[in-house]
This record gives sequence, C-alpha cells and structure tokens, in this order.
Amino acid sequence: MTPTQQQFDSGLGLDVVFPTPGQIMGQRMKSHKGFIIGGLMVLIVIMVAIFAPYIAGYDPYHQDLSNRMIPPVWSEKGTWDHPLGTDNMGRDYLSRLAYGSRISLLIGFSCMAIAAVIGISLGLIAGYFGGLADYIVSFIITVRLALPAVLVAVAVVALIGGSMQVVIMVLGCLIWDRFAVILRATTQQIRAMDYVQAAQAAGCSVLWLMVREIMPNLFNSIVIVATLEIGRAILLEAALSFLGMGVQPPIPSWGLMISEGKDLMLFDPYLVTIPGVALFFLVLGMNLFGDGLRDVTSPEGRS
Amino acid sequence: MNALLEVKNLNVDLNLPAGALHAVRDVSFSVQKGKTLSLVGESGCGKSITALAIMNILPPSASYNAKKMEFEGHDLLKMNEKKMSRFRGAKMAMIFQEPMTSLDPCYTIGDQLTEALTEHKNVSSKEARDRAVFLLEKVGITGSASRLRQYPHQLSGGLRQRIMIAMGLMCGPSLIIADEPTTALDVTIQAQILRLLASIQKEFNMGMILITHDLGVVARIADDVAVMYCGEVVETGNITQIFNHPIHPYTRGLMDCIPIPGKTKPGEKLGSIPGIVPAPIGDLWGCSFRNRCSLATAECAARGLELTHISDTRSFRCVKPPVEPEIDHTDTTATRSGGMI
Amino acid sequence: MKKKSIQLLSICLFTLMCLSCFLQPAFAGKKDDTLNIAFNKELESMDRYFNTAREGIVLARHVYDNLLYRDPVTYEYKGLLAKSFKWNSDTEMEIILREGVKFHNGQELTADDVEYTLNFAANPDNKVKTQRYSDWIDTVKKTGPYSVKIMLKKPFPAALEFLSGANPIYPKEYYSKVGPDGFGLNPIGTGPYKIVEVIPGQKVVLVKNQDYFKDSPKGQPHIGKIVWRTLPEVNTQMAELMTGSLDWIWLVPPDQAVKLAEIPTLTVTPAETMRIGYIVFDAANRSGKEHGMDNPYTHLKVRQAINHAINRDSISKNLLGGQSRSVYSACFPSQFGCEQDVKKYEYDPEKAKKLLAEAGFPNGFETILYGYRDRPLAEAMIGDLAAVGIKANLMMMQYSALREKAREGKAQMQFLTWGSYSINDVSAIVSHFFEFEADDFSMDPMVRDLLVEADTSIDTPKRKKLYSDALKLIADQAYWCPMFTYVSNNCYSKDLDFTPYPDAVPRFFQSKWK
Amino acid sequence: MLIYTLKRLGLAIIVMVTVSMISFMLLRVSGDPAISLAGEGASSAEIEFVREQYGFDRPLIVQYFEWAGRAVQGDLGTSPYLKQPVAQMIKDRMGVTMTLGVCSLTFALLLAIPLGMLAAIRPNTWIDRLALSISVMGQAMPSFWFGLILIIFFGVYLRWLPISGSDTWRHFVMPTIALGYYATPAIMRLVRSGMLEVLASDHIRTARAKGLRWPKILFKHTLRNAIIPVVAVAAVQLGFMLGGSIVIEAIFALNGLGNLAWISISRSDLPVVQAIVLFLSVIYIFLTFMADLFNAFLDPRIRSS
Repeated sequence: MTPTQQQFDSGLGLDVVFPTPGQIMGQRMKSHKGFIIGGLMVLIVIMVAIFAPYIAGYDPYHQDLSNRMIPPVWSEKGTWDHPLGTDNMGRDYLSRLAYGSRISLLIGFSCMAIAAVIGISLGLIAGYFGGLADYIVSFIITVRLALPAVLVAVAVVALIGGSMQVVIMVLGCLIWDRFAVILRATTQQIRAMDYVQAAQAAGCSVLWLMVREIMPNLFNSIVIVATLEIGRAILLEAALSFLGMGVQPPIPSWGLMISEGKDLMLFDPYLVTIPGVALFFLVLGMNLFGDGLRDVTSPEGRS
Repeated sequence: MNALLEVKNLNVDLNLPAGALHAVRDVSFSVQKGKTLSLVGESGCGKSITALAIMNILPPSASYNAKKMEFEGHDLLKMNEKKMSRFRGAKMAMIFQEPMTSLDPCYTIGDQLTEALTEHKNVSSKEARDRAVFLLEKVGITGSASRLRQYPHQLSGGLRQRIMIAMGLMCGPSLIIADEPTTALDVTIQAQILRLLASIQKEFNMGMILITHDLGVVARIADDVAVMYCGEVVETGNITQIFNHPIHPYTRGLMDCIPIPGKTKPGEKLGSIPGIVPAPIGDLWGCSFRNRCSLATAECAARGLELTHISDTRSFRCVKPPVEPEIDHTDTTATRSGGMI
Repeated sequence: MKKKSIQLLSICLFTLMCLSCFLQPAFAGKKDDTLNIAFNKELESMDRYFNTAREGIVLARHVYDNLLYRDPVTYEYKGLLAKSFKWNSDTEMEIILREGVKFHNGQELTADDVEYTLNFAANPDNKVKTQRYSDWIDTVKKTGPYSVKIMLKKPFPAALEFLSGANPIYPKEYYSKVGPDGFGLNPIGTGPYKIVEVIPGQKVVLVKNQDYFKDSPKGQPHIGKIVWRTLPEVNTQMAELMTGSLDWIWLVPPDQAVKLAEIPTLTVTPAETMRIGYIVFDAANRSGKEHGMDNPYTHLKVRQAINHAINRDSISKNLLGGQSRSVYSACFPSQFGCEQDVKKYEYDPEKAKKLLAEAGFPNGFETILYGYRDRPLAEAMIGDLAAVGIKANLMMMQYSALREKAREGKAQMQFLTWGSYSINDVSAIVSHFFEFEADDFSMDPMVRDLLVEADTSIDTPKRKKLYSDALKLIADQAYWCPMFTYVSNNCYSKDLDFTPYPDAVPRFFQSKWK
Repeated sequence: MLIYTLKRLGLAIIVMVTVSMISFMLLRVSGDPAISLAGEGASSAEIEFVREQYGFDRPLIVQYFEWAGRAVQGDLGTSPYLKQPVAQMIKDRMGVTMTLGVCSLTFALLLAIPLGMLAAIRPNTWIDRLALSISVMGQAMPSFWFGLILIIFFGVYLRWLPISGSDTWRHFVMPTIALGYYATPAIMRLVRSGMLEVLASDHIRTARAKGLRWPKILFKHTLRNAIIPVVAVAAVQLGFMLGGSIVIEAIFALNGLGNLAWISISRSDLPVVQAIVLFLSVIYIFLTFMADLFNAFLDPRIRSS
C-alpha cells in the first residue's frame, strides 16, 4: 500500500514553519530581560506621570510653612498624610515627585526631539552627499563638541533667565551631536549598499532615496540613540538646576528638587535622595531599554 | 589497522530561535594515517559542523555527543578544555575557508605564526621564527623572512591561505582538517593550493580531512570519500568505488551532474536533483532524501534506517539501493581515474 | 602566563598600600593654635579700596587699621590709628596720630602715609571701587610729622562712620612702588594679623602680628595663626566642620544650623545682621505699558495690598529663624534715624483682596517677581501673593543682569536685599534709593528733598526729624514692602570663644581659645 | 601621514577660531560687563565710565579682533576682578583640572574595560546585566548628587578621605570617582559591543583552532581589536570631563578651571570665561587629534593607508 502523502512527508522537518523576522524580534524581546526591565521602569514613570493627580494627595504648589521639613513616613517623626514628607516650603513631597515626573519626561522627550531633528538632518546630509557637505557637517560637529556644553548652557541661560522653554531649547541645541555622528556613519554605510545604488540606477529622486530607502534602515539606530539621549537630557537639566540655571521654581522638576534640597542634605538627606533615586530609576530604565532595543533589533541578534 | 581518527555516531544539535536543529545525525567515519578523507555534500549538510565538533570549537549555542571519538588512541570525549587546547594546533590543525578574515589584522604574520609554537612547545622565539621561515618557503612563499614583519591586509588571498597552511603545520600535527580551503580562491590559485596540500600531506605523512562541495576537488586528491546529505552520511567508500560504482541515489544523482571528459558528449543535458534539502528540525526519521528520490517507496519512511556496511570502509544508507553493490574488493589504494586533474 | 600574574600581584600590593596609609586627617584647631575658617565666595583683590565683597571687608579689618574705630557694642567712635580727632569746622577735621605704630614690614606709620592714602582714595582718576566712601573728602594735608587735616567738600555727618568703617591706611612708599595690583597680591598693613601665604582662589594664611601697638581699642590678637579657605559648597563646609578640619563657618541655612547645634563639639550662635529683605515696586512707572497691560504698581492700593498679603512673621520665624524679626520701616531698626512709628501693614489677605478690587483688579493680575538670591524666601512670597490672586512667577537672575534689567525699567517688582555696608546710619540705605539715583523706583520729590536736607545737616535732632518724616512718607505711599532682617548663623568649634556683632563683620582678632 | 596631519591641523585652527568667535559673541551678549564690573550700588555715571574705559561700547567685531590679536601673542587680558593676567590664572589652575580629568578618565577606563569584557564573555546572563547596571549607574546618577554622597560616606562617616581642597593625592580620590563614574557607561558599552563582534569573527576561531588558551585569546586578540573605537570615545569623554568638572570642583572645592569658570560666569568676568572656553576647546581638539594618531598606531590597516 502506498503511504499517504502526509505520512511520507512528515518526519523530514518540511512542515516546520520558520518564524518571520517580526516573530524573531518578538521572541528576542520576550527573552531579553534588560529590554523588559528597562521598558517596565520607563512605563512605571509614564504611568506615574499620567496619573499624577491621583497619586498626589495635594497641589504640588501649595505652600504651608507651618508644617515644613516633615521627614518621610519611615523615619520616626514621619506622618502618613505626607508619606514622603514635605520640603522646606512645606509642600507635599509625594505630589511634587509625581508632577515632577511629568516635567522630567517632558524635558527629556522634547530635548531629544529637537536634538533628533537637528542631528538626523545633519547626519543624513553628511552621510548621503559626502564630499563638501560631509566636510562642512563634520566641521560643525567638531565645533559643537569643542564648545564645552555646560559652560555654553550656563552662559545662555544667564542671558535670558531660566524658564522651561529656554532650558529645553538650550539643551536641545547642545545634545544633537551623538545623533549626527551615529547617523552620518550609518547613512554612509547604507548609502554604499547595492540596493540603494540599484534604486538610484532605477532613476529614483534623491528625496525618494533618502525617505524610502535610507530612513527606514536608520530607524534602529535613531531609536537607540534617542532613548540614551533622553537620559542625558534629563541629567543635564538636573545639573543646570543644581547650578541654579535650570527650570525656575516653583515648577517641581526633579533636578530642581535635588538642587533645592542640596543645602539641607547633610541632616535631611531624604530631600535629595528621593528625587535622586527617582531620577536614577528613570535614567537607568531608559538606558536598559535603549541597550535592550539595540540588541533586539540588531540584525545578527548578538545573543 | 588502527585509524588515525575514528568517529562513531556523532550527533550535533544547534538550538536556534526556531527550535533545535539536528545539524549532524549519526555520523561515523575514520581517517587513516597518510590518507585523505573527503567529506563532500551540498552546503548546509553539516560537514563543517562535524569538523568543528572534532576540534571541539563549536559555537556556544551548539551541543554534541557521540558513541566514540578517538584520535591516536586518546578519547576526545573525555578531554577537558585544558587538555583539549593542548591537542588543538599541536596534534590537529585546521584551515578555514575565508583567508581574508581568518588572520588577526592587528598582529604581524610572524607573531601569529610563532604564537602557537611558543604556546605548545616552549620553544625560544628564535627557533620558532626559523621554523616559520622554513614552512613559509615550504608552502611556496618567496622572501619569507621579510614576510614575517608584514600585516595580513598587505597580502593577497592566495598568499594568506598559504600562510594559514604554514600556520597549521607549525607544530607538526598528525591530522589536518581543511574546511573548503579553496572555495574563496579563483581557479588558478585553487589548483596550486590543492597540489600543495597533497604534497605536504604525503611529505609529513599526515592524515587529512578535506571538506568540500566540489566533486572536482574530491576526485583530485581524496583517497576515501564520505558523502553527506542533510546531516547524515549517506555513502562512504574509496575514490574509485564512489566515482565508478555509486550506490546511493543521491551519490548517483551527484555524479550525473558533473560532465566527465570523454564520456559526456557536448550539448548533452546534465542531470539535476529536483526538490530542496529539508530542514532537520524537530523529530526526524527515515531516509532524509526520500522526498527527492525518484525510487522512494513506503519503507523509506520507516524509522531506524541504519548505515549498511559492506566492508569496514564501504557503506551506504538506503533501504533498496538501485544497483547491486559491487562485491570485488579492489585494492583500497584507488588509482587516479584518468584526466580528472 | 607568568608575566600576567606578576602584574596582578603588583596591583593588589599597590591598593593594599593605599588603604593601609589612611591616617586620621591632621587635627587642626586648638591643638596647634590654628583657626581654620571658610567663606563660600572667592577673595577678590585684598586691597580694601578695590574690593566691594563682604569677605574683603572682613579681611581688611584684620590686616589693616583705619583712623577711627566704632565700638561694636556702644556704637561710640574712638581713635584707632588716631590718638585724637576734633572738628575745627563743619568741613575740617584735625587728627593727631599715635606714635610708634609699625607696619608689618617694620616701617613706622607717619602723617605722610595717611595723607598719601586718603588723597589716593579721594582722587577719582585712581578708579577706586569704594569711591562712595571717600568722595566726600576734598584734600588731606599733613600739618606735622604725626598730625593731618582733612578738608571736606561739604558738611558730611557720616564722615566718622566712613573713617571707621573703611579707608584703611597703607604704607606710602611700598604702595606707590607696587601699586594696587602688586599690593593686592601681598598686602602690608598695621593690623593685628600679617598675611604670610596666598594661593589665589583657595586659601590665605595669616599669622599674629607680634608687635601690634599695645593701646589699640581692637585689643591684642590671641590666636597664633588663621587659615582662611574658600569653600563654595555649604555642605562641604559643614562636613569639614564636623570632622574638625574647619573651626568656623557662617551663613549656614537655619534648618542646618539647628541640627549642627545638636553636635556636642560645636557651638551655633545665630546673630542678626543689618541686612534687610524688601520688595520694591515700580511706583514711578519707569516700565510703562511694555508688558501689554498698564503698570499695576502705580496704584497705591495695589502696593498696600501686597504689603498686607506678605506674611512677614511666618517667613521670618520659619525660614530665617534665630533673631530675624519682621520690619515695617525701610531701614534697619538700630540705624540712626530709623523711624519705627510708621504705617504698619499687618498680615490680612482679605483686606489685600478688598484693596486689589478697589484698585480695579477684582481677580488679581499676572506679573513677574525678579530676584537674585534666597530662592526659598522668594518662593514663599510667591505663595503668599498667589493666595490673594496675584499670579507671580519667579525669575531668578544674576545680580548684575537683574540690576541692568531694572535700570532699563523692565523689572516692575523686585525682591532685593541691602546691608547698608554695616553702616549704622539711615543715609546708607534710604538716601541711596530715594534721591533720584539709578535705583530710585518711586521718584518722589518730597521724599528726596527731605533726605537731601537730612544728609547735609550737622544738627543731629533736626537730622533725625527729617529722616523720620521721609520714612513715614515712604511707608504711607508703600513704595517698598520691607519684610524681615537677615540672620547669620555662626557655627564654630566649642573650643573657640567668639562673639558675633550685628554689623556682620566677624572679629577673629578678638576671639581666643577657651 | 604628513599631509593627513597638516590637513587636520588646518581644520583644528579654523575650528578654534570659530569656537572663540561664538563664545566671544555669546558672552558679550549675555550680560553687560560694565554693570557687573562697576560693582554693587555703582551709579550710572560710574557704569558709563567703566564702559568706555574698558572699551565695551565699541562694536563687537572690533572688540573680538582686538582680543584675538592679543590672544595670539599669549596675552589673554587681565581679569578686572582678580587683577591678575588671565593666562597666569589659567596656568595656576590648569594643573588641578587636568589631573582631575586624566585621573577620572583612567578610573573610567579601569572600571569600564573589565566590566565590558565581563559582559561580552557572558552575554545576556545575569553577569552581563549586572555589569551593565553598574556602569549605567554612573550615567543615571547626577554627578553632584554622587559627589555629595561620597563626601557624607567617606568624608564624614568613615573619615577615610579629606573632603575638600587639592593638596595631596588623597584629595583627588573622591572627585575622580565622582567625575570618572559618569564616563563609564559610554566606554563600557563600546567595549562590550566591540568584544562581542570580535569574538564572533573568523580570526578568533583560528586562534581557538591554534589551541591558544582563553586568557591569551581574550586579552591579546579580542581586546586589542575591540579597543580601537574606545580610544576615540575616551578622547571625547576627557573633553566632556574637563568641561563638566564645574560641579565637581564646586563641591570638592578644587581650585581648578571649572571652579574659576563658574565664579567668572556668575560675576560676568568675561576675559576669564572667554579664555577658559578657548583653552578647553584647544584641549579638546588636541585630544581628538592625538586619539586619531593613537588609533593609527593601534590599527595597522589605517597606519599604512
């Protein structure tokens, strides 16, 4: 009796369905702990930011000088109606922390966005056209890197005063260098690939080539640099606030909370450690997520 | 007749995102001293993985087991990493396919050549350099003393492959594994390298495993042949038996693909094997060639298909071989068949 | 392989060696008669005439001597370098110098030095930074080896104060040779302490002046050596104080001072300073319509409303602590002529809202409060203003940038402070801000006339009456919102016997080890 | 090599000129120096007097070329506050900042390279994540916060290390850790990805086939190839550190350029800030130039091209 076709074919591994690249990435994502932990941490902060009004029992700007400097609940003089205690103006620290997450995320993402726009365009132009354009862009990058970022930021903010928009603009224009450098290198690589030259040979316009052929491939490095730059932007804002040039009070940015608590740090460390830990948690999350993203989306999987 | 290297029922699994790939299944062969065994098969049939398994330098994601793996009386299975590393390079050497990337770009040729010797045999660097110069001349590189100070990127592909060969011979190994040594080179250099390999093997009376997918190369310098298909050895035998009396349908199919000067008339259509090689993932049984074999029957799908041995070097893995296995035990030192070279 | 292990071994040895040699930091203070003190601002030039910072004033008191000396407790003027001084007329003062007073380089003080130094200070071409302390001097003439005459341009009652608070005497020959820059690097004076080592921006070392003249009202220096360090970060200062490598610091925030007081080895004495904090309004409408709406501060009721809205007691008690007290008149209470019986605006948010409504701002208005220091205090004010409907956001800037903006008329409401340079005379504060100068934001002719007349009258009771009328007018018109006095928390080692004074000039030459 | 060096030198000079021009304009515009120079409570007449006396009323371009002219001969002007020639001030304080920068970079390298190697040997295991977290902590914590915590712990609590000042080498230990830790993640990540790539390359397989033992393969072949990109990043990081040491020098009262820059900015002491910015950019350009040369030395492929 002739074997049924199904019997005949089975046992040869022919029926094995190979996972699509999307599935592979999904599998890697599930297995890449760093990616998951990082993503979770960032998600937590975003949740805190969204639900800030519910988490915070009080209005973060309301001052009450009579009960100021109440330590957090875990120290002996702490009370439960101010779980994380109050700052030196008597404002509830938990509410400021919750609303502070909004500010920090806002600063992080908007600075990154500005930096991305500048960095990517320069990177693309330099990478794609090469020659003179490349020379000019590299010159701009070198000049930008040669200018000490903190000094320039402090000088400019001293000029216009430290409002939120000013800080975002200044930081945005100071941290685009990584975008430009990495994008330029990746564009050059992709520019030399055969399929781009093939598309060029097929008569596609330069813009088409850039948007359709090169940009999608850059997405991977853009996202990775973006996540790492967000962390860097938030930290730079904290440093600016520490030097008194950052966001102006009474806005509850984490960096400003640390710099306000700085003078009282020796005896009331909670004023600095709580926002410090929050900042650390967010930036660590960003970095783990960014690294995870690079490993997960990188072609050879690098596992 | 004790074989230089004897491998019995070697299995190697690579775990990939899609599942465990059984790259090598139930592979057995042996290499005689002074003889060349050629592992031949399409790319992806597991021949390179087998070589890496012998040297135990498989990638971390691979795991392997075997009933027997003996080399000059030492059981390779029981060797820990420390002992094994003393074997590698000293007793068995390996030459790789891609000469352009197989040398460390940051160090001079001299440094990379003498490195292994000083490591294994505690020889002074002066002696090591002399041996390197001697071997470079032996592999046909002119002005070898000055070559030692050069860097890999300053040399051509052919030169680098010769250096790889010299590197393999530094410690005077008794077994050389050449993993497709000429695939990346153009034809003219290919012939020189093969001739060089054969002469060196004869001169130092070493055993050699030549891994290739090019039957022309096999015919030229191999003594015994093991044909592999989809991770399994489907036929073994000496050169004349395989070329003149192929038994397994896959081997016969291979033979139809190559034009034999004198036999095939110009314009005659060459044979080809339909279908694709299956992916050996998951539970596998029966003959893995059955979906492409024109003579396939139900029994081919039966489990427990083993290698049938006619003699200790001649065997095939087929339920109903299309042709009677020749009985005459011709001399194992097969004569070269005519104008192949 | 052998080479690798040797390297590893040497690294471990090295780290072990480092850890083992951690010995206790050299214990300073009483043990080796060295007083380690720290300030957070870098010492500018050590030449008193080219220095406006508080640190410079303090150093000057230790290294140089002035002609006169004001007793910090009784506020009475005594002769320091001068043996005696008397007014020949409204515009001429005669001074007899003490004899046998030596400079640090051994040279004896004579009338030539006094004549040279004061003429140098009074001469505008020398671009002396403390011009305001010596522009009242016309010329100084030597009338004998140890006597000089000082001619005034016009009658100037605060002359004694300026001769005791500033204008130290330099050695004529040395100063004319090295000039201000050279002198600034290694100064020579007659003071109780000599400078022996200077590392710019880091530390200055002073040692006791062995042959300081005996009958000086400053008294003889006791502590042998003073190491004067610059530590910008207050936490670092407190940490060094706690570990004993510092013996004295000041300007410690109130909350921290309370905690430092709990440490057995330290004493903390909060001392009120002459600096007061106040809000000034653009009553003279120098800013005009720039901000899209007309300037609210031209309305008296708005200024009065803000005076009612600010909770002076809460800020003074909670945020400044110590002897800080609320202030209702535009001067420091102890200053001569500082009238306390002026219109008091007690803390009453409801009344503030009513006044705002009457002024035409029923639901308040949006504005900017400019400030250059004490961010927590500014935030407290913003909170109080918000409570009455005035949405003020804070713009903190550098002092120089803020003053420039204010002078261009762009700052309608500013939180400023003024220490009157520790001069115990109302002319050092009110006259500076209400005589149509660059910093005058009320431009009230009546106030100005009263003050100009008061500044130049020698008759003390009349002068007091004039100042009092001016201050009453300022309070009625609410040109300012005076709020509180500042406190300086001096924290120092228990072994040190140190007494702070309201003029915020620490006198280390009086302190000694217990 | 010579043309390459000359070309780089030309570029460097143009960059320096541009940087000095930008910072000159930026600083002049960011606050009227005359007012801050005249001191507190100066009358408007005094300020006018200072303005023309220091020549601040002339157009910016003229001021710039005058300054540049003098700067080329090494005269960077004198600081109106400290009455010292700026060049001298920088020379005095340069030592502290350079020492701090070099020590911090060494600390970062000593921490990052082993961590990177560890992470590369055991990718995606808990070791990899631990190494990554340790190094990322350096970037996640604000350096001033980390500095103050070091002070409290080592300075006040354990009293092992002196807290401030820059007299002995022990004064530099905490600042070095505080500043160096910030640069660790960038270097560590580069070493990790570099090592992973090289470990998967063919010549490492050849090395294993030659029977070399693991430590030799790791340090000699793998690290040597993976370290090349790290050199360039290290140079850039050192440049950032010199600029970013303001905060650290403020906390640890190190009398370096960062501290001087911060004080000068707060009182608009423009000649000093201008000189420091120029100095830092010169150092940065010099460092990147040295990094390229060192790279050429490290990677034979570049050396001979």
